[in-house]
Amino acid sequence: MTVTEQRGAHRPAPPSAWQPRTDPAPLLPDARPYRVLGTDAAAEADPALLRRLYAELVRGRRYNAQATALTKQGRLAVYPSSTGQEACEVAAALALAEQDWLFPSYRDTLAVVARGVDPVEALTLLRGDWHTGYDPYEHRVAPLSTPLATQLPHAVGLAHAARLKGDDVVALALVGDGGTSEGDFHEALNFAAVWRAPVVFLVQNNGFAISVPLDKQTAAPSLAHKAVGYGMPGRLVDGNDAAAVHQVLTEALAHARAGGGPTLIEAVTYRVDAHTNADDATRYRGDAEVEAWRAYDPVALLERELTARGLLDEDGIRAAREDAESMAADLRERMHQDPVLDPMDLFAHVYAEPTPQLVEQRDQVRAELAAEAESAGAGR
Amino acid sequence: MTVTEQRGAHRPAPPSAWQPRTDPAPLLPDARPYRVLGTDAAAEADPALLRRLYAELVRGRRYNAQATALTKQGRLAVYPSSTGQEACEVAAALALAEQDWLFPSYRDTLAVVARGVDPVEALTLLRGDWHTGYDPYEHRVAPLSTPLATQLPHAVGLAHAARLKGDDVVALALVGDGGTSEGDFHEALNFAAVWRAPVVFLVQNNGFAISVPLDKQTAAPSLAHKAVGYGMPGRLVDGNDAAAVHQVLTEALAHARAGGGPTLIEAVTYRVDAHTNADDATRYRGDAEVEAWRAYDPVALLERELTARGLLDEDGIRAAREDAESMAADLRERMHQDPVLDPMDLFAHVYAEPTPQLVEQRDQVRAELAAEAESAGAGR
Amino acid sequence: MTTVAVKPATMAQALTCALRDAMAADPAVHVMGEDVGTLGGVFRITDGLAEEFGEDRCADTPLAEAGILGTAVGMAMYGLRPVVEMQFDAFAYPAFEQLVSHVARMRNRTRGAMPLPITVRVPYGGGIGGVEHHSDSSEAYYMATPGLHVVTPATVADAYGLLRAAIASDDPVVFLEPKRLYWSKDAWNPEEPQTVEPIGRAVVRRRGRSATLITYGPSVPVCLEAAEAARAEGWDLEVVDLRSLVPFDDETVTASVRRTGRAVVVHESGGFGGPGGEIAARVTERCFHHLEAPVLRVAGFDVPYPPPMLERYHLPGVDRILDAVGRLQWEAES
Amino acid sequence: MTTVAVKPATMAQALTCALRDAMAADPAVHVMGEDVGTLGGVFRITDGLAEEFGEDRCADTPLAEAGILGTAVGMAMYGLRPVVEMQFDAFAYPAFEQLVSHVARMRNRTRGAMPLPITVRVPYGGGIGGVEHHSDSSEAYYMATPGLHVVTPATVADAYGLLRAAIASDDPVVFLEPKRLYWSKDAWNPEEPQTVEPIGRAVVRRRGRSATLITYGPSVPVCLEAAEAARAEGWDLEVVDLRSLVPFDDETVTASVRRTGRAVVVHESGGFGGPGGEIAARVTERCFHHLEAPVLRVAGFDVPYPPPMLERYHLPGVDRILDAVGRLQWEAES
Ligand SMILES: Cc1ncc(C[n+]2csc(CCOP(=O)(O)OP(=O)(O)O)c2C)c(N)n1
Ligand SMILES: Cc1ncc(C[n+]2csc(CCOP(=O)(O)OP(=O)(O)O)c2C)c(N)n1
Ligand SMILES: [Mg+2]
Ligand SMILES: [Mg+2]
Repeated sequence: MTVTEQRGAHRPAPPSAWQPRTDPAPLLPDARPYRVLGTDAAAEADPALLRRLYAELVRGRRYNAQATALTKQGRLAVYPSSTGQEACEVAAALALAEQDWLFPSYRDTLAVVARGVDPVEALTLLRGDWHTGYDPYEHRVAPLSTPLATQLPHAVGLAHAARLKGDDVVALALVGDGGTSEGDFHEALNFAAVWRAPVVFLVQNNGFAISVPLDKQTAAPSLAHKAVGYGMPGRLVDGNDAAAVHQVLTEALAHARAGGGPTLIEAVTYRVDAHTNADDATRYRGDAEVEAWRAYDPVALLERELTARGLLDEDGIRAAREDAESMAADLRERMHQDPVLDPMDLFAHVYAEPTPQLVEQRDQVRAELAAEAESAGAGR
Repeated sequence: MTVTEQRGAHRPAPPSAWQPRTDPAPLLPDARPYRVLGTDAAAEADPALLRRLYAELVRGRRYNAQATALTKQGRLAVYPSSTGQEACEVAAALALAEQDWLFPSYRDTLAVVARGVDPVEALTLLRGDWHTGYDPYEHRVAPLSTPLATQLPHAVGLAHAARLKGDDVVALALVGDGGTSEGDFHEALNFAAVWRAPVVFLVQNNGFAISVPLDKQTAAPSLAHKAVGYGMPGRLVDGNDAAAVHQVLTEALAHARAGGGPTLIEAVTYRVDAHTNADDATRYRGDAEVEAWRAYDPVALLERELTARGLLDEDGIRAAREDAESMAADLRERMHQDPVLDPMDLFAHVYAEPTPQLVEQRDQVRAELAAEAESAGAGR
Repeated sequence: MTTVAVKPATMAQALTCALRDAMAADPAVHVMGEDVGTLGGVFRITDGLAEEFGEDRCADTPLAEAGILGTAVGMAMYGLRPVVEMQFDAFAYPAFEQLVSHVARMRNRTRGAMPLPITVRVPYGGGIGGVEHHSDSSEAYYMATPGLHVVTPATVADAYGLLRAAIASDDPVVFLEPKRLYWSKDAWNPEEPQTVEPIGRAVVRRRGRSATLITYGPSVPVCLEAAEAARAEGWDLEVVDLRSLVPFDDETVTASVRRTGRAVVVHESGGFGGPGGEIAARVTERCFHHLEAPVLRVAGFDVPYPPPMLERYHLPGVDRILDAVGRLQWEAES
Repeated sequence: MTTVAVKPATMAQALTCALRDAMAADPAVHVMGEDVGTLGGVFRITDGLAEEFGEDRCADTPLAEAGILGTAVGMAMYGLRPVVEMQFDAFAYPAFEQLVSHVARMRNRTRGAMPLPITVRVPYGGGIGGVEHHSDSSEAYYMATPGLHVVTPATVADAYGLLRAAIASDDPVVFLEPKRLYWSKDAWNPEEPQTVEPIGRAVVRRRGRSATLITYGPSVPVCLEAAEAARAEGWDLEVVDLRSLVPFDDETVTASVRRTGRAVVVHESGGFGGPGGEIAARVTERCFHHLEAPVLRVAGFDVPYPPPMLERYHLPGVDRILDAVGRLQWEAES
């Protein structure tokens, strides 16, 4: 290996000979979020896809409502609802190919479910019987990530590894507007661009990080403008327009699949519910704003388009709702069953083999439980 | 405090009404590094300033050579030379107003010295008698920062605090091309832009992070393009052109001082010496490249300009060199004196008051030293 | 006999009160963090401060913990006294480098020229049914970092007093707030002039003769409960609340153990490499010939913090403490 | 009598050899970090690997430690076995969140479905005249993090064996390389088939009857030297090299201390909250009635690592170890 071979195309050269390393112009997002619904582009959208998106949106909306209800019933520790953001959640799951990977953030249970994970397993974390309730390899869905933005480098690494192995796999990583401020966001995007890793970053800009509005989060023209600083294309999309999100994601995934490298997509949307059931959103935002967004509802937007174009009628709407209801009924019923707990699980998965110290601790708990059971038996 | 007051100008609004929050166009850097020397702009440059810069460049070059020699003589643990980058170092120090702050990275001893810190005190860290050898408040120079990019948020916080107090203070933070990959770079720039803090970031892009060339560090069109993602202006400057660096810095500092917020400046330059005296640069770069940059030497560039314009003659050059020689002689002499060490310093500055535990430990060392001295005395 | 009229207050209220009083007393005190402004913090500890002192004094920051602590360093360099809130224990980890490499060392690096009077408030510990990464006990990391003070209150009054002391300290303090005690109440009157506890003093919460429970933060009430329960077994337990892990009050702890001759260290944090090892080791070094039995430890297990439904099996409770006390070789006695 | 011809090799060479052999044996092994490719690492541990296995297998990364470890997590998720190099101890801190919140927990978070076979190589410790942030001993942080193995060699042969074992482990291993032993030499033949040490076994480096020195990594040679010097004082010291801090080999350590009845723990890392507290506490728990004196500790002081010219006052050396041995209450004996 000679020294010359190791250097890339852009060898250091005096500033007098300096060239920009790539043309920034094509990396910059359009000034306005891309839209499909209600525009000419809608005519080109595949009706079957639109109907599929619609059905999933209706399910998603219902899922959020059901999960929120479950918190009130004490069946979930907490639920961060994505009501208002269903278009992003659903499109994220549906745009992926079978072999692709999804890296969700803590709010993205819906995307996880739309990807095929069992709706109850997807809630394990929030019910509290374990951390991750599903096998990540089954549907190629990484664990829901609580520490914000930390899952982004994972997505990059996985995509990079797949590419090194020659596999046709793209990773899609989800993050919130708040999460873009974390160092991990920066490092992930930079690694992705340098490695030309097949990964797509979807930022759901829902206006808030808990109570902190976007203005206190960034001064950028848009979050999509961050892309140029990494040398990847940035795209801005209407996050309440499921068809637009799906299209932009599909294009970015195809670009990555073809070896074009990563894309940063900002979907402009809104969190209509509070941050979680434990949050009081009236402390930091007014009703008028929420109402304006309710009027721009992703489900209604798509429903309007479909009905206007004769792709959906009353029956279709009813069918979608019934389907969602039965999903919700099933979820409710199964979530009302107490999960089976085994305290020995505390020690089972810390290492491949428990350390001698963990064996001691496991035996201690086992003995405690046995003693408890015995004294309970004796008491009877 | 009502909810409405708390929100900024850009209230969340449906994407249908979405506007870019700032115009990205003026934030983007020019396609080519800004130059002064050898261009029409040189005619407008203040001759006194150019001569001052020249004198400092010559001193700086000599300082680097002397410090490197001191490592060979075992007088310094290590020295990261900035030979080739003197224009950036010197301009960084000279563009600042008296009350401003400098936040240097580990390679920036030269900027620290040019700012007025005693040349010996500036080397304390690298000599190894203490960590920071100077009082940061005396010349408003933060400690040389070894962990890369970690000093950037400090600069932002200091600038922000000064602004909150109504003081006319700007902070200038230096970082390398490699350092831009760290999460702290991202977080610092974002905080600076959101807070509109009076801070200027100067990236010395010298082509390498130790052995890693820029191509493996970033895929961005330029490092200055990162600015747009934070909503601050990015500027690209010829880092070997002291007049250009000084001018761009002066403008950015004035912009910050006037309340315009932060600027990101990329200075394109080259590290002519190895990373440190301990590095073997032939492992990762060829001679031809180094020679090309030697031919574009910052000292020679300015000297040529000054002589061509009749602002400098043989006598002037000789005077500058003599001045540099006497600085070097003084440095050499003082660095050859062994520093006075006090092992009790180990415990003196950990807390305002040593904890009981540290008092015990200090007493232990004191007793050990006393016993040693006694047995040495007894041995005599 | 007169009793001073004190009304019950929660630890959360006392913390808010301490912040307000500190801000009122010193304009250099600035509160910053995620959601601390408009929302008043997810635990509402900073409630009302932005309204009272303005958003510059109680500032919502971008979502980036290293950035929060890193900018706080710069603010402290310029003479402010930042009080930083980390939203949950595990979300302090992104700021670890700033904490270890700068916050803890800046005074030392500069020969005392640049002290950093920063308070880092970290709600810590479990028992509140939090999902993963919301219930860590991270004190071992901070204890092992010279240059930091590490303080944690267990009572409402200490919450006030110690937080005032932390903010007043010219050195950085990691102020660990036991989140499951946020809503614990005590008779405490915010109208009364408050004593500001000096940092570094442990306190004997309960006098006893048989053995000493050495503990802090969320485990203090558990130990007091255990001490009550122990009476049925004929044990009269002393309970020492450390309050400050750094500096460590060897004097109080050693005096207690020398008197009782037996000790158990109790904390939620994992046992292996946790605070209990240090405490047991130093107690043994100082009290060896007074000890009837080895100093034992009752701690969280050496596992990642468990999910809500399993945390009761993990947390040190009364039974485990009594079991440990029972293993203190009482036979030798009789 | 035949002796196998072994030539002296440095620890650095053994580490390089281990990496090369691991990469040759398993194409899933990928080395990554700052300057590990073209340059071969600032300590030259990865020298030649990029040339031999290609830059994809031994990759220079952008300068961002959280990014390095975070992407390694993703690579491990996809079946690779990343070996990450952190350039110096203190530069691992930016990756702390990834390490604690993900690397250490992913197996547990996913009920074993997603193990992360990642090796994080961290050159650690002082004694090489490094400027600040280049000489930290950070093992206390890693020990207190369940889910990690923490391993550190003290000999050339162990450097090879333990690194192979770390890379072969299906769990994440923090592999601490004592940088001042990089150039230490031992008779060791890279041509010979190598025994791969199992992780978790301590070894008795020197047999003795008077007292046990419990130590690891850079302090092992110091303890052996102290043991030699102790002979002059009439002490016959046993030296236990832990090799693995997690899991901890209670068996070997306990057996030794039960035999000798006295112990001193020696390490460079700061004493307060450092590994020694845990070790002393657990030895005492297990050997209380065999102990003639409390287990003592000789450690670095509780200060930020000092500048090069002062480090000799900080590092535990032979004299301090002998002083501690001298305080093991020998009078009681006679
Ligand atoms: C590293 C980290 N810091 C803080 C938190 C606490 N926290 C949970 S959600 C949240 C706000 C997230 O905002 P955003 O990224 O916009 O996502 P959204 O909630 O809007 O979906 C915060 C601060 C966290 N989970 N992780
Ligand atoms: C956080 C951190 N990681 C790694 C290092 C080790 N290190 C010292 S200098 C250097 C390269 C820095 O490159 P760059 O930022 O371009 O600055 P330059 O050396 O070119 O001035 C590295 C990796 C460090 N000092 N800090
Ligand atoms: Mg958001
Ligand atoms: Mg560089």
